[in-house]
Amino acid sequence: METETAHNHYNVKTAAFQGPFALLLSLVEGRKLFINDVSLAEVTEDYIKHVNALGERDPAEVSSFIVVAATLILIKSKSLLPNLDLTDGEESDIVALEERLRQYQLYTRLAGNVKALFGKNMIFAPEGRKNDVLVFLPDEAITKESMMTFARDALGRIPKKVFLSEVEVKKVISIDEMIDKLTERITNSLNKINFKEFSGRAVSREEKVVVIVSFLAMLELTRQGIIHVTQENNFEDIIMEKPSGDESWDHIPGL
Amino acid sequence: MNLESKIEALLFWKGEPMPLKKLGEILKVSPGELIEAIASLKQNLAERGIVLIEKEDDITLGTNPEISSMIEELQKEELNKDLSKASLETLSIILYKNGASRADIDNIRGVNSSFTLRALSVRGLVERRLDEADQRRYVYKPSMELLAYMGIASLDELPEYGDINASIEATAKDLEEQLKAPDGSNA
Amino acid sequence: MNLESKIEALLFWKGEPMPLKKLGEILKVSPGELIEAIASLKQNLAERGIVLIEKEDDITLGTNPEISSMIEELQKEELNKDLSKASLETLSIILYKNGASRADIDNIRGVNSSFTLRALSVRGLVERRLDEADQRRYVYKPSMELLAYMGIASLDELPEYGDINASIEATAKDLEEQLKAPDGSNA
Repeated sequence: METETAHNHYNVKTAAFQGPFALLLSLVEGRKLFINDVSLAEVTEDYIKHVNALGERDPAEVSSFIVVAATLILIKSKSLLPNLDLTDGEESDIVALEERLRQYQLYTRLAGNVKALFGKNMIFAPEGRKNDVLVFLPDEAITKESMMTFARDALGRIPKKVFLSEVEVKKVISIDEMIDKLTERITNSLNKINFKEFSGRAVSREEKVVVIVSFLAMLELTRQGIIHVTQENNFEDIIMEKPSGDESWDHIPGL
Repeated sequence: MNLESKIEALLFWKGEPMPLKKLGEILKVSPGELIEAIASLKQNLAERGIVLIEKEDDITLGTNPEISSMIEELQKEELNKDLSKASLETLSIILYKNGASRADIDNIRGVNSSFTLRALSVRGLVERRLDEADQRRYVYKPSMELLAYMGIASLDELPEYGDINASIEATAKDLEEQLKAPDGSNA
Repeated sequence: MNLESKIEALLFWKGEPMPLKKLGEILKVSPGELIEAIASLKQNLAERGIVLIEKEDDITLGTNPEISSMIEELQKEELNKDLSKASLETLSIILYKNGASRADIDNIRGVNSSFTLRALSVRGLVERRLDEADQRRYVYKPSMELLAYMGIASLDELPEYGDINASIEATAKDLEEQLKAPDGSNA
């Protein structure tokens, strides 16, 4: 069961987003937040749900969303687990994501200026003049053979699928790969928590995404004191308890 | 914007003589107001590079006669220049497509062809006409003189005409559809 | 006839953008003299029906944007005023940065922009040129047509252009350093 808010966010049409920044920015701005680690942590779950909903789109396209998702999960994990030590590389990934998102936000705002002016009060060049044609002036380069060659060359230069949507990626990674890596990364740093039960059950990509999202949600709820997490010994299962008389257990997304 | 400037803008845009009556209708002013504004425009343009030329009931803008020899020289130079590769390519598409709209040509070439088409028109190699199928756009056709110069009576005498024509038609259609497709909302 | 009027006449005759270099050669004047005369021409045209559009190396004449709607009604050819979100983003980057490589644009938008760029080139809104700083790559520049569509006579008439340009330079530098940092590759 999902909360009402989460449900609404989930319904944002992911297909409408051309790239990861457009999606992420809409989530941040949708909550009227500024771009910083706090707001990014807040929208991480929604972002991941959207990425998961991308499903069977072009792998290269999905991959660029995943690269951003990986950084978001680090931000989220850090916000929930202040003791989590990030490497220099991870820190700079986070800073770079914030800055690139701010830059993207700037240009989408400026795009509003372009939209406001474009086609409104235009400047016109002189219309073609009819009396321009004075004489017939051919050129020796115009022959039957040269015309054939030029036409063939022009056709040969056209890309096969000109407007096929494609997303820039530096390296293609799959969502499974990302989730496996992150699960390992986060659980390793939390040697107090065993995550076996969660990750062991997950087989398909969808299930693994659910695991990550649920895990993050669990940590969030822990921080908010809504549930109580205990663990008897290292490598044993995490025991999640709900405070008596409270139904919040039912509200953990994905469980 | 005052009436005088509006007249100047319209004449500049039109680039050829306009009847006073027509100007009065477009600008919704009386003949008296129009004549007064034209007189003032003429005076203001007197010492400039662009001058107002009146001929019976028509007016137009032109270049100051003092510079006409320089412009004639440039015109000659421009017309005697070899055609650019862009012009030859554009011409080949117009020939093998048996007339093409600017949008078709632009789509196939991947760049805007308006200046190239103008250069071809000026030299009498192609003719611009309103598209009979769609009056809001122009089609460019090879001129009769061009066919005669190339020594062909009709386009199908061009080498491999059938093959290349079919391929251009298919490509033009394909490109147009891709532009319309949801993912091609890139435009 | 003074230099300013000669420039005006040449631009009127040409009817399309002219490179400053070409103008300097035709008129046999130094770049300094040319630029001074252009500035004076621009000033004298300020309240008139014709405006001077400047863009780096090219200048051209066009109608005053205040009369836009009247001319649009008279024009037969249909104008395409639609721009997708992708196109608007791409144009805003190219305009406010006064030219950008495809890599710059892809990096800012986080998606591949090659199809959007082709569509914009086809419409004549951007121009692809070899980068003067690095001859191995292309930069996409705003075209005269783009300025004309937006009704601005030069880039600095863009809203917020001055402020943005200064801050963009600074941010771009920061970001470049961030991206260069070890392991800071993806984000």
